[in-house]
Amino acid sequence: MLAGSAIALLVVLAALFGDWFSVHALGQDPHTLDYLVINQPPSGHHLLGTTGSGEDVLAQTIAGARGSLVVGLVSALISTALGILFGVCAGFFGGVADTVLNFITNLFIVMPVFALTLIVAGYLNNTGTMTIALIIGVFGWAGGARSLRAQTMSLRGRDHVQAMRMLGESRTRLVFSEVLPRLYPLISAMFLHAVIGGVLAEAGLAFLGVSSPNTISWGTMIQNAQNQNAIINGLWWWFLPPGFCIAALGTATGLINFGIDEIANPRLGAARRAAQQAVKAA
Amino acid sequence: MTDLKPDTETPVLEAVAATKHFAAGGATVRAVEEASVALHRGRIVALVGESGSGKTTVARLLARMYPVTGGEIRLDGSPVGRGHPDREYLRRVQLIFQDPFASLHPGKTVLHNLERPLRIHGHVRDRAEARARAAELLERVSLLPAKEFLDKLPHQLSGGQRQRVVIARALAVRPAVLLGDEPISMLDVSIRLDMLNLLTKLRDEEGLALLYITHDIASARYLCDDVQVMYAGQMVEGGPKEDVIQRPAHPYTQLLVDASPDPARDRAADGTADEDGTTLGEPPNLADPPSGCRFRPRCPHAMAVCAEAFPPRTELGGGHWAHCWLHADGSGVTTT
Amino acid sequence: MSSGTRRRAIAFARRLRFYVIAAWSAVTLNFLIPRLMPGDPAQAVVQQLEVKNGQNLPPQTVEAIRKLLGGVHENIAVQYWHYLGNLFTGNLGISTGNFPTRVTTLIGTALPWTMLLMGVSTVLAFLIGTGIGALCGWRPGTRTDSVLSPLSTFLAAVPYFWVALFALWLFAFRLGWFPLAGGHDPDADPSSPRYWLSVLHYGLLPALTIVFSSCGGWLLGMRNMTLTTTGEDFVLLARAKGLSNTRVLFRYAARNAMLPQLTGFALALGAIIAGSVLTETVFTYPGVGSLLKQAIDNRDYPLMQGILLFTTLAVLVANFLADSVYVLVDPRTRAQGGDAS
Amino acid sequence: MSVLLEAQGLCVDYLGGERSVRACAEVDLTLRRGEILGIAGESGSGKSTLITALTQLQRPPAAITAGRILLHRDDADGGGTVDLTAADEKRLRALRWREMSIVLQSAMDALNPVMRLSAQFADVLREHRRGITKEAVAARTAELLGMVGIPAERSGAYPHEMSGGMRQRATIALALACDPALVVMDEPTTAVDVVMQRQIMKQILGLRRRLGFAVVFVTHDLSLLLELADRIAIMYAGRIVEIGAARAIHDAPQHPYTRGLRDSFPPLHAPLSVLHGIPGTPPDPADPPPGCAFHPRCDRRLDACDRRLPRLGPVADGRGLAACLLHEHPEEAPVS
Amino acid sequence: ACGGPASATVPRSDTVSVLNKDTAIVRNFNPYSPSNHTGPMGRYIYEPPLWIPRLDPAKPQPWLASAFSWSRGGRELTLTLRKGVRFNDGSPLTLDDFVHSLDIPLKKPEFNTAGVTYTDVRATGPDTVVLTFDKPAYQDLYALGQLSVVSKRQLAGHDLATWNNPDPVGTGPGRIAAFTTNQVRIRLRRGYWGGDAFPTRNLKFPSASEDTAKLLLLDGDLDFASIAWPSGQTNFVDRDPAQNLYSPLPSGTIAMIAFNHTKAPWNDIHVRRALSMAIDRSAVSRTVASGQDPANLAGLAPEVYGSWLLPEYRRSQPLDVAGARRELAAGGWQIKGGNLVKDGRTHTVSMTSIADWPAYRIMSAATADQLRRHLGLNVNLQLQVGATFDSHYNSGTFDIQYRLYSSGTLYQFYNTLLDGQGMLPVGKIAASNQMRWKNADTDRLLAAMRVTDDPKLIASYAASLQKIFVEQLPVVPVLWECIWAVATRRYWTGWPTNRGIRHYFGFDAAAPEAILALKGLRRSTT
Ligand SMILES: Nc1ncnc2c1ncn2[C@@H]1O[C@H](COP(=O)(O)OP(=O)(O)OP(=O)(O)O)[C@@H](O)[C@H]1O
Ligand SMILES: Nc1ncnc2c1ncn2[C@@H]1O[C@H](COP(=O)(O)OP(=O)(O)OP(=O)(O)O)[C@@H](O)[C@H]1O
Ligand SMILES: [Mg+2]
Ligand SMILES: [Mg+2]
Repeated sequence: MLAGSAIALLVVLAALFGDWFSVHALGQDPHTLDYLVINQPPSGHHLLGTTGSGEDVLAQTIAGARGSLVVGLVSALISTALGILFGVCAGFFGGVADTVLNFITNLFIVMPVFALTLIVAGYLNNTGTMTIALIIGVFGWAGGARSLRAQTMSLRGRDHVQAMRMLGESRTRLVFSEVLPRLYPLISAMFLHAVIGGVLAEAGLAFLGVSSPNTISWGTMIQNAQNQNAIINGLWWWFLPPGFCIAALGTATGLINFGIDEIANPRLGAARRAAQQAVKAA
Repeated sequence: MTDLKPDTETPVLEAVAATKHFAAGGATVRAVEEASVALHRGRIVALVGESGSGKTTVARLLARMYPVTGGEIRLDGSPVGRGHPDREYLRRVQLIFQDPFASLHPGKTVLHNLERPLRIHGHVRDRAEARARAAELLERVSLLPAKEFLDKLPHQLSGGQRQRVVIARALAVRPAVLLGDEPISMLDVSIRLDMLNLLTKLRDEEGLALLYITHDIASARYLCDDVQVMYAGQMVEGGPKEDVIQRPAHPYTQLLVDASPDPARDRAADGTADEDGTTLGEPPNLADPPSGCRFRPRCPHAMAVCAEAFPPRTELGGGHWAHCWLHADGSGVTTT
Repeated sequence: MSSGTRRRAIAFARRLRFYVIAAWSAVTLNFLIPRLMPGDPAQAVVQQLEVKNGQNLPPQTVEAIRKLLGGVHENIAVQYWHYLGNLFTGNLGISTGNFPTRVTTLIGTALPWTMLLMGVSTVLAFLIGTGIGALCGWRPGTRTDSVLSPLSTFLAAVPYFWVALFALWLFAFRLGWFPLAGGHDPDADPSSPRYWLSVLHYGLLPALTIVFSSCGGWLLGMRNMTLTTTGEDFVLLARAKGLSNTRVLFRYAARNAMLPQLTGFALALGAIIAGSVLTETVFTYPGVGSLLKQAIDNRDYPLMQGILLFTTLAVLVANFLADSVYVLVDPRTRAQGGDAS
Repeated sequence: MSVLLEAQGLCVDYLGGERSVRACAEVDLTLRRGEILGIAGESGSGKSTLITALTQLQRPPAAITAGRILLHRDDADGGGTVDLTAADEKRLRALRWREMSIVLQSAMDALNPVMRLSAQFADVLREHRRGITKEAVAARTAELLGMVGIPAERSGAYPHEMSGGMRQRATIALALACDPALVVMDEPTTAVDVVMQRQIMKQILGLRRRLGFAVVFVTHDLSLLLELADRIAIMYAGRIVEIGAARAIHDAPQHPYTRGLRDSFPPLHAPLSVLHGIPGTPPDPADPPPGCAFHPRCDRRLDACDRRLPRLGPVADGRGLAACLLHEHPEEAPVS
Repeated sequence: ACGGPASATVPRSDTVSVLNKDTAIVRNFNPYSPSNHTGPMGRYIYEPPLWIPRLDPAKPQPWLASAFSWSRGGRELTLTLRKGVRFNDGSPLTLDDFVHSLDIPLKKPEFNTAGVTYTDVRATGPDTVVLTFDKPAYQDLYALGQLSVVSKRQLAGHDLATWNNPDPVGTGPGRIAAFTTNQVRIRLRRGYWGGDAFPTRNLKFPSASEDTAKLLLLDGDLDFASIAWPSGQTNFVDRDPAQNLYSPLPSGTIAMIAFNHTKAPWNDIHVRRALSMAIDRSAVSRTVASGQDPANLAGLAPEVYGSWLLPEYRRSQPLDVAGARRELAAGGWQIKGGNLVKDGRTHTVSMTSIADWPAYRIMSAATADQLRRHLGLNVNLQLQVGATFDSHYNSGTFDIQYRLYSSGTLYQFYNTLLDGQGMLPVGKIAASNQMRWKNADTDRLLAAMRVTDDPKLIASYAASLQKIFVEQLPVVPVLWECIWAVATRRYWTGWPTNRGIRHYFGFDAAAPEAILALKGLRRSTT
């Protein structure tokens, strides 16, 4: 979990201060084309080499953190918000609201999300980062909503919620102060999952040619590298870093999720610790 | 202990022939059938019965967590509406849940738990006052030193302490009636008595009307003034506790009392029935209950009439009553 | 007993009702989405022709082509009505990108390939992932587990096409173990054994990449479920009974841990078509994914719609089957009658 | 009667790096054939831990860190003594269910929810009687279910299709499938009603009489044990603080904790008086008080109690064993 | 009909393997399909009446029509049907077939995918057909190079709107030998009217994405592909210079900056000139690294329009920063904060480019970078997906676009780009003059060019149009856009290169061209 948080933090830092860092510490602007150094392998000047149009790969990778993370975060925010809206409302209010919301949720679960995302994103004018994030988010909330609904339904019946209700607490306050806080582990796990899901979806869309062409993200980097045959031409320094970054971010969120899982489901944690003990003892 | 006659004043809270049916997957669960119970100021009524007999449902009907299917709930003698209870109602009637571990939000401090009801019902104006009031409440439930407990989280408290917080929280709204749904069954054996003593204290000092729901007849006898016995959604017997427990009139009450462990029971005397491999059968399925008296299929005294109708209430004297055809002729015989 | 049967019938009817409404909603959504999108398929076709000819087409030709490719001038309600009518007769229209080929023909040729490749590899990934996951969850902390579990987290996070591209380069190009593109040896006669062997050979690398990147997810899910289940009392009791480890694992722990996995599996099976775009693009595989990509590139509405519809219905059917199978596997759902979801 | 099982200096820890918890400390127990040994104690006192350790079913992070468990086998089974703590998995598997079986607290959780009852019986019968025919399995299953009063035709049911009491009885029947010499039961009646509890207790007593197995019966309900067990061990904070015949525990408890526990159960028929249970709360097993773990709650505490750990030893009048300084230095005992 | 088993026995060394860029191919050879995805191999099967050579589109050549002549002032065209032509099903090509083929676009305008403009078809003799036009149509011959001549007998009874024509019958040398979704095999028949001099009779078209095609080329599975390969020289040719060949072929297409002439500052010639002068085209060319050279001043590729091109326009615009600044000053423009300012009004520069093709991404980025470097202009570069990009172009809702432009004949080159007659207002979808260029001289010259077939007059109009183009700069040509030839000489040599191109080959080549190119191949001796 610690390692995961560290990696995630690094990515967030890169997203926040990456531009400044690239320009001032590395002396490289991710957007600058350098006609004289095209397809250069890593060197002292370009630590991770250059791309087919002479951009600094390291600076691009750092800048890509922002592009990818923005898509990941925004889409995750949207899908989590929708998930909460649909899942928690359906679970908490029950009745007709539940029937309707749950039906919509199930409908979205059976819709081919990636294909739809691809189609819609491919069609919208000017697929900016935000548009892509929006589409990914709008089509990706249903799974989360389903589990939130189940959890909320179980929480709604819990004694502490009923007890606060019996004290005269209003329904809104019950949702926000009794139910939601207990869903945080689930929600944060969902959110992290959605972040990496968004990053991966963005990369997949970019690979299929649907991307926000004006921003640098790890997805567009891979796409550019692929378009310009980085692998065939042996430009590993161009192809590998963005993929690794995505994988690292994914692993990081996975590890953080492990941690959250262990908090939410102590048995997993106990088993892990026991296993460590056993390994140590052996 | 006070010895007010139940009939001399209007009950604070009363269920009159309350009936509750649940719809569950196409079937109707007849959870409670024409159950009546009256709670009086300064008296404790115990409701005992097997699991699934409808005790919790009665308590929740009284708390208006869901509406009655039939009959009515009366507060201070006047019938209440069917919708969600308003704050006024909740200020008078409070419910305490069985599991103190589950009825406190794990992330909220004791203070928060006490402050909310104080605020909701407008008993305090500001934080400082809330804190002072909360401390007072903790003192009333003997959580001492009160100040130290205010900022603790539930997991820092033992089960008994948590249940005290739960009771204090209910008291914060200044109710007239406390409905305790098995309030001690999740607690450690050694601290249960303290809890019962606390409830007694509240009854005596604050004149609360209390409903005490339990499986455990012995604790009911220890705590309450009156006992009512439920079976499969029906009230089968009730009255002053010693009358009911020492001289049970209904065969089910007899079974219950016999089955309850008693440290003083002579083991050798019991041994004769050991070999008995047969069973009494199961409590009925409430989705499809037997006609008439629902105890009939398990009753050693079952008669033809038992299948025909639910027996009427027979007064056995001294406030002791039963619903059983054995007594319906008014003879008041106790069959043992 | 009769009340039980009735309950089950009611539950079944409820479930069926959900699927019917869901199918209708999906059909409608499929109708609407392309129409809500900006752009016009005829315009794209005309443009291509004009570039090819190096001159403008006469206006009456443009108009006629527009009409031919599903006139957009009709009122949307009329279009919807036609669309529904056509659906019932199994007519999904004519692909504009491959005019005048029927959409059903296109899907029909592509579908077996996708089913074969994606179906086999999804099932394989599920079996392998779930199997190893059960072992890892059964003996957490062993070397296998401490290597495989973090590795699966990593695998689940690696962009699939990135791995696939790399695998294509390494195994097919550098090492020459696998062909570079296609679904079968194009020079083999479809009735010959050589052809069928080549289908295997061509499918192997794409299948392996899918298994490689998707079994991690199954593994983690199963591992955690097994871990949780292993803590259950009935597993303890099974151990106390002196049953052999494998028996406890398979009959008690894994069998129960499997249940949530099954739902996921159904969804995955249904999502096969939608998920095939990336794979088939990387490996130039002649399946529905490639077709969808082509449809999008050509703004081929009827084809797109057809594929979406197919995909959605596939998920629905898979879910329905999963629901029904779930009822067989988990006796508890039988009593409750099951929820629609 | 001959000795069946001995635990000597048994320690069970929940490993957790720096914060290991000793849930059972230096437990010495002797169980004779055919005897019912009750173990009573509050929640968290280590009862379940002990019982799983005795049957070698402890799950990580629990580990036996000291002591031995000796199982003396009947001559009919080949005789000899096995140290269970040293036996490997294969050896243990051969002993499981044939020598010792277990009944867990919640039958709902203890039965595999996706297997029919008959399959769960068949599983164990096949495992321990290689080559048994299908018919024999069915017959034996019917016989076993019959013993606990479940009709044979219910054997095709899934666990969720049966009531709680039925499930609990089925697990008892299951425990008897291979005629074990020892059945350990972890609160087998806590989840069922008093009526059902009484019935199950009767069946256990009856079956024990017929089949002669020994029982270790764990519960927090001392009043129940007093009626059921031959001897009773009282656990507090992972240690056995007193062992004696059931009568002796009831009539003359030697350890202050035992006395407190006994007085925590209000009587059902005897005259009522105000009872107080035991003040305070059980200790945190991760951070037990020094000396005798009970001293913070003890009303007969001696000066040395917070320093010296009392050993389990015979009490003055020879009526069992107790671990209390009062008995190590009877002369210092304050008059109670 | 697909003659399966035989094909399997053809050795690789006797097959010409050419990339098919369609990754999901459909057995659809309907020659009237408006779709671009009707089996590209149709060009070995269907042939047009005339051949419009890509390298000199102004000089149509006889093909299935062995001769053609104008009458009635360009309102009537007489075609003479070639004798002795047989369809690949053995039946002879009759005048009836010929007329039928020419008549279909008239009867069914939706199948006029070639864009013919005649209004009547009439057989006037045993082997002559007369096409009638409304107005002088000297410049409309191009469409006759796009038309397929079909067998009336084969088409009979089929609805062209639903029929896939899986086994096409045409006059070309090819016949479908095997068809799978991965590959099409063509077998060249004997008895083709154009002669039997093919180096092999076996062609195959495996389908693959461009990325995979590169691997296939490196592996030698493909002989030829028409794909751009940035740094193809180092990464392909240099691996095996003896065998590998990468050549950008001239195509007459330019990559250019298009301006919206309805908007300031783009309607100011000084601004356009300044931009043109501030671009170091060779630097941009180096960045693309796929072999595209700087375009000349006229934007007319000498290989294609060489006979018209004025010698003084053969050079390309050099980088001239000082000149650019002078132009801006002359127009009263200043650059402040990266924007163009005149009379206190600030104009930001936003350029859009197409996102679909990676090379355009790079080119436009490099071009924008040039303007930034040399003029300090902050170019806000936006990439748009093709459909969006084009729809903005067509409706005139753009500022400047970096795009490619190609056209057939010289007349079409100017007519499509600049014809101001019937110019549509901004917001309406235009099929030509999308930049909304309004210039009376241009319109007059184009009108005059349309109605004459006098080569001298045409040459003078062409010179005047070039002059306008170079001096007024309605667009700024940047680089040549090419047709790419990637080939290996493992089995075959004689591929078209930019040094010795005679005929185009491959995916994008038109029908007669591909057949002629095939004839130019020789078996490799290595
Ligand atoms: N919301 C509900 N929907 C359907 N059936 C219900 C519901 N609540 C309770 N029941 C049924 O009503 C009957 C009475 O339940 P209730 O909880 O009142 O019993 P109880 O006496 O409190 O039992 P316990 O001692 O186990 O708490 C049971 O059969 C139960 O299954
Ligand atoms: N997995 C665990 N990890 C750490 N400590 C544990 C674990 N399980 C139990 N313990 C601790 O060990 C002690 C003994 O637990 P055990 O379950 O044996 O008690 P018990 O007497 O059976 O209680 P109950 O009556 O509640 O079942 C408890 O204090 C508990 O906190
Ligand atoms: Mg209850
Ligand atoms: Mg326990």
